[in-house]
Amino acid sequence: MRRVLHIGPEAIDELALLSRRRVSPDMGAVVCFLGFVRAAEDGAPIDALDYESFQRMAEHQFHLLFDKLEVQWPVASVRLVHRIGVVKVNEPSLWVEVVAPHRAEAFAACQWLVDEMKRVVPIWKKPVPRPRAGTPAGP
Amino acid sequence: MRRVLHIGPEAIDELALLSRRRVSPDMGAVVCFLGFVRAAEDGAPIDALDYESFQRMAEHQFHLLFDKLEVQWPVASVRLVHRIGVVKVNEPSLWVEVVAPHRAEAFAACQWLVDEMKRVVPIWKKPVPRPRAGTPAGP
Amino acid sequence: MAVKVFFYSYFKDLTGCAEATENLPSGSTVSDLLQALATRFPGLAAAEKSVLVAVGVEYQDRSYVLKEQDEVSLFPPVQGG
Amino acid sequence: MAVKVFFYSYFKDLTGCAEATENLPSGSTVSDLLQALATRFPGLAAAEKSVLVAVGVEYQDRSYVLKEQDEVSLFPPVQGG
Repeated sequence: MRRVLHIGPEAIDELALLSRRRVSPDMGAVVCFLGFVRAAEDGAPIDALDYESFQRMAEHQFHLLFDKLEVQWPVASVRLVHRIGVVKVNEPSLWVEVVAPHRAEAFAACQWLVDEMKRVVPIWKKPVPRPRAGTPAGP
Repeated sequence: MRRVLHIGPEAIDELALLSRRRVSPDMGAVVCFLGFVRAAEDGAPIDALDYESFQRMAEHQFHLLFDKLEVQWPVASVRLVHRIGVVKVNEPSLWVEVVAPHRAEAFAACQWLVDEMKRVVPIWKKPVPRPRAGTPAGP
Repeated sequence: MAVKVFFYSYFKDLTGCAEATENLPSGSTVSDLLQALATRFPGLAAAEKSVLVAVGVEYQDRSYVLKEQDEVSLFPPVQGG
Repeated sequence: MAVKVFFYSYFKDLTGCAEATENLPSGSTVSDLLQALATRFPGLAAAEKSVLVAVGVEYQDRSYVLKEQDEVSLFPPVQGG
């Protein structure tokens, strides 16, 4: 299984990622997931999320997930990019692509990977609040 | 819900489709699916699949599915392109994109749409066999 | 009444044509139409169980009562994607 | 033995630092470490139930017996994506 993993502060360059996609002729399905920063976090408007990672462990935990994924589904390729640092509202923080022979396994593997990532990969986010208009800055 | 549907013979232009993606700031998840023509159909090597559609009914049935999708999940946008005519091995015949607030509904809606499409939308495929090397052409 | 019938996918090969017109007594159902077509196109009779039927752009079952001007489409299970 | 401890996410705010060293009797467990840290960093004590613990790059539970040179990381539930 091809594995591409990147955790870094650069904006996610979807076009560059697409240009490096490899689908062999026996593969029938590609599923991509993008996670975008939403305008509200826990009901409060935000400007951005500030992501922090424990980089070495995050990479290790991602590779453990890739190991498990490979055992469960006949996936030919998994590529995952997680942006860290400040990611503005309406920008993607996560991009995942799974290539498999059939759609059922591509969907299942991609969704499982995102679910598990949110359970075990040491990355955290901190809301960057949106200053309320007309509210003076605090003391 | 935004709906974009195209059933036609043109090659699927993924970059052009991406450039027209719209994700509002309250949307957190985008799921894309691509279906590729595989090198073998029912165990026999092929060069391509030749897709035929009953165009007017296919469009109507897709819109019925979009109606049902919209009732089941809070999806902001669904875009679907199905190529018809001859689609070579290793080229995509189907592209689907779903934009939703959260990933669970984006995955569920996208997978449901592809599953249902394969059940009700009048499109058919005919294998274009790969000539066996050294085998003379038939009478 | 005259009912127009369209064939798709390999049903065109089974019948040798893409469309046909069948004259039926008024009140005839899709089932009656299929019986009449089976006589005219024996190749179609073998596939009858898997035939999907649409009138206009909607699926209909075999008990649907046909009306003058109905456009009936017959096709095998769909295979998009 | 000296055990190095790293804090992530808001645990850095609770403790006021990104890392610390704790001296423990040999044979001490993660649980012993957490107790010692709770005394030193009262802010951390309140969060104790939700603390995730890694030694090196692997998750470990509270019964893990610490070794000299172990690098322990403490952090709240992860929130990637």
